[in-house]
Amino acid sequence: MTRYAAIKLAEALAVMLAVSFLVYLVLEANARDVAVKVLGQFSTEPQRDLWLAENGYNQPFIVRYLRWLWNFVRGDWGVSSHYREPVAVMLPPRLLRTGILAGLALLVMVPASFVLGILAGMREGTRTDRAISFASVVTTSVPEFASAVFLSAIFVFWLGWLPGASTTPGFAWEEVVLPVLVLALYATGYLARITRASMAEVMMQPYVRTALMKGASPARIVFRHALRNALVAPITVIMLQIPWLLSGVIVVEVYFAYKGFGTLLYEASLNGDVALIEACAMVSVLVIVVTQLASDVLYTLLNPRISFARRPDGAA
Amino acid sequence: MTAIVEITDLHIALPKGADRHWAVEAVSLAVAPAEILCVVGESGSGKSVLASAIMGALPRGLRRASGNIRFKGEEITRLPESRLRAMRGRDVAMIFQEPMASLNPAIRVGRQIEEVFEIHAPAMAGAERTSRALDLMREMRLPEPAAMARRFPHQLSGGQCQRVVIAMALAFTPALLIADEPTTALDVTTQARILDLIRNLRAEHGQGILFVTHDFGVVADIADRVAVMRHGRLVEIGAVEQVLNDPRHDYTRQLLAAVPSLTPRVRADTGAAPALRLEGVSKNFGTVRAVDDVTFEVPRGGTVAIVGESGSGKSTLAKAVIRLLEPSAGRVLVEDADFARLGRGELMRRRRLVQMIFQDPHGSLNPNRTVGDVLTRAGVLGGLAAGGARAQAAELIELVGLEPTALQRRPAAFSGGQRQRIGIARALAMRPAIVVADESVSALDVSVQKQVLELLDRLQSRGGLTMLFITHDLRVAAQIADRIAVMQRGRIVEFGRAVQILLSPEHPYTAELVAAAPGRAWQARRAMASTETL
Amino acid sequence: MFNFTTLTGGKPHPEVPALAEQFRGGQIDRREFLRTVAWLGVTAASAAAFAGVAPGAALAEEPKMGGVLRIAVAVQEITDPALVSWVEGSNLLRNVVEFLTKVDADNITHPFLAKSWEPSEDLKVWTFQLQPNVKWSNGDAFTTEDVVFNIKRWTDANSKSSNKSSFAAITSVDVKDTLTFSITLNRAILSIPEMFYAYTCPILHRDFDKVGAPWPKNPVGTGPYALAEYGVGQKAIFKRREGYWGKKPYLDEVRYIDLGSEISAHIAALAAGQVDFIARITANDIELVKKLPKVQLLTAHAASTVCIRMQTDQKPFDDIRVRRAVLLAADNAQMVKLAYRDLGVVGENHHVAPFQPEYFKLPAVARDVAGAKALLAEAGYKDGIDLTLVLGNTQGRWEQDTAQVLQQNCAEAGIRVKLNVLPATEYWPIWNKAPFALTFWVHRPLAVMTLDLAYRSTAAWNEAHFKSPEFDAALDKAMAIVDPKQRALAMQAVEKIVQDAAIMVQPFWADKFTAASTRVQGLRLHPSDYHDLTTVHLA
Amino acid sequence: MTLFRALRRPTAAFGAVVVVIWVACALFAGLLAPYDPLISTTALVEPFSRGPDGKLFLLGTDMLGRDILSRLIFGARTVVLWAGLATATAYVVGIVGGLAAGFYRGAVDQILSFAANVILSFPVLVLYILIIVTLGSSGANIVLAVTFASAPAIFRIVRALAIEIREQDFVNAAITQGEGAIRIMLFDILPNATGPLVVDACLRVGYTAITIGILGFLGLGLPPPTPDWGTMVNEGRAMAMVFPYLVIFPCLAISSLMLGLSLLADGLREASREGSRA
Repeated sequence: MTRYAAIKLAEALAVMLAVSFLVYLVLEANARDVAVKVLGQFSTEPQRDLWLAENGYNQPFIVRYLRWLWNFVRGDWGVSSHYREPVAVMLPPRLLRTGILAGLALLVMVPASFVLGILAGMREGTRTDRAISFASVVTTSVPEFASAVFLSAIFVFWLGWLPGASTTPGFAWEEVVLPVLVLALYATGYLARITRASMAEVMMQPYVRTALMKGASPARIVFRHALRNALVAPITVIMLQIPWLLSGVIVVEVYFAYKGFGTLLYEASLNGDVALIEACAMVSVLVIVVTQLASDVLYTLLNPRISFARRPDGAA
Repeated sequence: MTAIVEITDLHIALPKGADRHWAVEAVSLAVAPAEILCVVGESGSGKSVLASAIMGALPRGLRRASGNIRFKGEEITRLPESRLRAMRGRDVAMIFQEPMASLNPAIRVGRQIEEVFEIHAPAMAGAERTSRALDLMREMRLPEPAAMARRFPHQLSGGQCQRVVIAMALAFTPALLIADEPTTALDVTTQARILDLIRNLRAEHGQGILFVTHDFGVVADIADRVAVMRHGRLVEIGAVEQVLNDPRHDYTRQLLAAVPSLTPRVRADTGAAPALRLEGVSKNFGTVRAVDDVTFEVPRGGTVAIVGESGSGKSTLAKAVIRLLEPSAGRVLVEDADFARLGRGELMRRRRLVQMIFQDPHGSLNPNRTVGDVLTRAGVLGGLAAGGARAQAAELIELVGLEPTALQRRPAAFSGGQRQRIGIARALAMRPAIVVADESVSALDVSVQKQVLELLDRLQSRGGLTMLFITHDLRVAAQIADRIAVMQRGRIVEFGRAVQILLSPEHPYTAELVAAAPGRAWQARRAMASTETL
Repeated sequence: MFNFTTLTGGKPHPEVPALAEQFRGGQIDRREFLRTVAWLGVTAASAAAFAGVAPGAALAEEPKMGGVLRIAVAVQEITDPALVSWVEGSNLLRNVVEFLTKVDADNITHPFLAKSWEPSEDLKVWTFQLQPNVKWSNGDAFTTEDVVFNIKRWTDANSKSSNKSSFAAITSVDVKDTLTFSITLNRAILSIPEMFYAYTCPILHRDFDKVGAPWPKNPVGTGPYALAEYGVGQKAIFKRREGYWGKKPYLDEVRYIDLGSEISAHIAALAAGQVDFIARITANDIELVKKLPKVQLLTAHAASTVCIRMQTDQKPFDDIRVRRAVLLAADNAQMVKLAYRDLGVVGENHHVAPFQPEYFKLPAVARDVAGAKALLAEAGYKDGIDLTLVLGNTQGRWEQDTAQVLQQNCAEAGIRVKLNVLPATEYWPIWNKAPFALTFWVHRPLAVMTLDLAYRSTAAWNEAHFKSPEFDAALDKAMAIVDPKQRALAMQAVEKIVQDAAIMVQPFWADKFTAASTRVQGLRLHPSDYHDLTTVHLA
Repeated sequence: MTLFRALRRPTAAFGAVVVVIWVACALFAGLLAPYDPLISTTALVEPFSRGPDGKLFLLGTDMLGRDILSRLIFGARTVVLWAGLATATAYVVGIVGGLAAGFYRGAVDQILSFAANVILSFPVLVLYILIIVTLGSSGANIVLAVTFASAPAIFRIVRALAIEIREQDFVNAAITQGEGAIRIMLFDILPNATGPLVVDACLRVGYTAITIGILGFLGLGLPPPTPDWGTMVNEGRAMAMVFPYLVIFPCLAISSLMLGLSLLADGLREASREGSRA
């Protein structure tokens, strides 16, 4: 178990290392570009040369990379060329806001999708199953930007119930309702489908038959026997869906002007804000790597059959 | 005698589009108290459907069309689900083929037994439930019940799981126990112990038992009465002695004739030079030694069977011999070359010398290629020109007893036995020096098994076929092998002529295996009878 | 004869009576008259009295004091106020720092930090008198020393400010006393008072460079508000300060909120009452804004435009036939109709708007696709030509829409235009580098101001690389003429040179729109997008 | 076979019809579209009404006066072509890598799997944005971005399938016959992996179409005036509240394509499950 954890951790670190190299390569291989981005359009060639020299950009790429990596590891993430603020100071509040958004979205979609998926998977092929399955295919077919348009048309402009953009620097319930709804609408269907498939599979397992033959009631079969086994897959999938949620978050945050991590990354990309893109990319990758680790661990905890030896199917 | 359960003229319909109309057709039978009724039949005979019909829980898509099932005089086909629920586990209990999968992997086994009390005796105090469960486990002769109760199913062996399942089934000493192939997935020695347990329980509690099996050996060991089913119909029913010894129906006779006998066939030892020699072959997986220093030889034209229970390393050995796995140590000598040490190029050239017939008739043929393609390609790889390979394919398909038109078809068009014949033809197409057969008949029904074994025998007597035959079934080994190697925990514990191994085993493990072979007593009697009639 | 009062109380400039005569004779309109005499130092009150304009009706009741105004705007980085390259930034600054003069929404110049000014007869020496009693927010008195510091800073050899070319004509600044100074020019410039209201000309404290940029760390000013908080990309908060020299503004606090680049998010925020005022909306948004309850739409004609310019020294645009072919193919009327919802005035490819005072109407040039094809063939492109147009949607998607219509127009003439749309922030670094690009130019009250910045051979912002001594001379001539009518005549040559040189398609003049909650009152839309919040109050 | 069985389900048949319609639009856009999608006429004609020149615009015109129906039909070409092409490229890369890793295992597998892990550690959209922002927006770069982002996921699927099929005895048979590795991968492993891969491909084309849409929506899509559904949504968004049809139709288009592909994929999955049960 410790050995397994150590191997996983080493793998995760190796992935992070490779990612950091890729990110640095893409963004900073051309030092002169970086100088232009940092110093701005009105800078002169001598200024740029000076800046390059001062910041060690005349050294070989690999040396620069290692120094950058060392700084990054120590928490020195550079200064945003657009916002003129240390990246390490800017990121935490943004991440917190996105965390709130994603957390609320999970809070909505997980129970909803579990209930729907279980209802559908409990008795495969019934009308309930077909209705839920079809509804989830439909909702997952509507991209976030489309549902954002539709929902804000209804709730902001037509009914006037909700604000269409986020303006408070802190947190306001009414401002997150729509973003959360859009995120949840798209993901709920997907997760419900996974829950349904998992539930349907579990319902065909011999031990469910055993329970039936014991004289267990349908409720007991579902809650005592099927549920726990059926939820192993969806719960691990939730963790693996975090990167995907992160993508959705970008669209939703941009649309609703929610000042979170997604808008920051989007604007950093548009502004060519090198230090900020690097940090955002690294943070998002870190989030993914950590959630994948967590998914592995969770899977083992939930599933007594596996003792850190095998990974879940499809989660290889 | 009042039957516990009485079935009259039961018809169960298959869904539309199935290959026949009825899963169970016009079946009438009854189980008396303290009686073990064995329902025997090959796959698809409807015996399992019959069993679940009694529990009032038909698989989805199946529907009772007509007929009655009376349990202790009460018609249960019309009972509401709630009444059926109250009966299940209390008055009627059922155990299944896959013991491990029958237990919920996420719940400790003790809790799973206790649950029966929770369901049917909700008033019972928790402490009593626990102690009752432990009692049951003790009764099932499960070691250290208190500790075992806290384990999860995956921490138990298959036999232990089956005992837990039986414990659950017997918690309320039901009047009827339905056992659907309860020992099929278990090793012979374990099977023998479980059969023992069931017999003892019957003696103690006197419940009626409906025992579904495909194995006449098991029938001989356990049944009071036998019902033979075929294509959903009951072809014969009667007392065990009568059915086994004096079958009335042709089909029963056919089935009985196909049951492999423990009596070894006797063949002259040719004394031919060895075609395959293993010297100290070992295979390690990490720190586990799956195959441990195996040495023996297979004479040209002879057959050596490797017998062992699951996990004994016999399949690993087979894979090491044909280099599907790299042996960790030792030599595999084929035509004087060490097959285990051949370099890549040389190995590719010599691959054809060692061929394999695989276990699973469904997995051993590429579903996307026609039989002709498969055989022709094998011929080409065996060194023939394309035309020659095609001609050889046509010859081989006839040799294994299939129509020439089979060449144009894909594997899905064939039954399991036919596929196994194609697999044999493919191995022969390479013109190998030695054929390794890995459990090649264990997935087949007995009648088919018999035909395939006969085919192999015929091919061998036609000359030149040297075989290493891997099986878990001593009876099959007796039918095909000149010599038998008994494997246990990676080691060959005994190696010798088949007759000697089967009749006077030296190693205690061999003796145990021989003793555990189902239906041994019956077979011995049968063998005597057949010698007498000769 | 009417007696004009001047800001200094002295004699009016000799051109004033002539202007009065022309106004009477109907040769120049009222607006033109008011503007011009204001530059020459005549007080607004006396000019208005002469022109027969009733003094602004007194407000029925005194507006309510207090409240917080929330504005949706991009809160970008501000380093040095003299280098601000975007109007929004200057609007933020405007709450704290002030200008020598103030140009109102009608383009009439008023005194601000400068109490009065007086030009010499030849318009080459301008004497300014500063407002007494102005105090910096750090307690220092505001003096000519501050002004001189700023003008020197702008015109310094190392200055990076666009002010450097605007004020290149200044040869010396002379301080008379703590409140009086004069500037001397090497050529006559009439619009000097107005030029001091350019958004890059806020007056900073004389010690600004001692602390230096960025401004939010050093926000000393003379204005009515003090900077309380500044977060790039997030928000900026200004709070009313005590001790302001002028009239106390109504608002307690002005809060700028950055809602990102999505204008629809801004509108949604306005609709939901999360902000009171959104700095910019485009023509495509106004139908929606009109439908919103409790929202007012403010519109104005403005001399802001897009220039789809071609660099005259880059292939294939070094061949005037190619440039001319593009101009002939372009359908400016269709561009304004489709890309700007017909909410503008068709442009004539010379960057002088019909509603600007010095406009001279040239004969119309008709669209001529066949002619364009012929020119192209003549230039050696018989099978058409492939061009790449770079643009950045710096003002919104309508820039791209304009380009798409041009793309269709050009396709008819065999000119295949590929659009390279960059994000706005990626566009500005290269706006003057791409051979073929679409750039937005803000409104300036006088066409000559823009022309001087953008087309003079030596101009820093000459993105078309247009070099024409005739143009420079013609422009000099026009800039020195006080009489608007004469000036317009002189502009004929200027406009003709630009149009004939075919350096750009300048399709239309885009009207300005902003939207605000109906509780915002006293707000006037300034064509230059300058927000004067001192008159704004909340209902 | 599986396809026919799948098409017997009404939902799958419906899905297939929708997909076929869009593919037909992509193939025969020139014949099907009533007008030139790039030519401006009258701006903002409401759906089902005629412009001043009497032309009928079934789905109306956009703010530049281009026929929305024609743009949708030509947009299908953009989406189906680029999404299809991008997915196909991703599949080639994923299949080659996946087969090699699944067949050879060992070091090859470890290196390829690690590379896949690294790429998959990026949120997809972050990866797209990085690539598009660094290289600029064009069809080729979208193909590149999709390949880069999707190939690792396909690689994993193919690898898992290859490992599973590799364990099947017919592959062992081929190995013991001395069959070459490439032939085994191409003739024994790949054909038997097509079922799950076809299902995955259906969904992946849909996701890619959505992603192209998202890129368009974020203003990083194909350069104008290429008709592209995501860009149409983005362009129409500002006016969506007043002229909702500007965004509703392209949203419906992209959603219907995705829905069609999902239903088809579902049908195929169910059908192949039935097929394997029978």
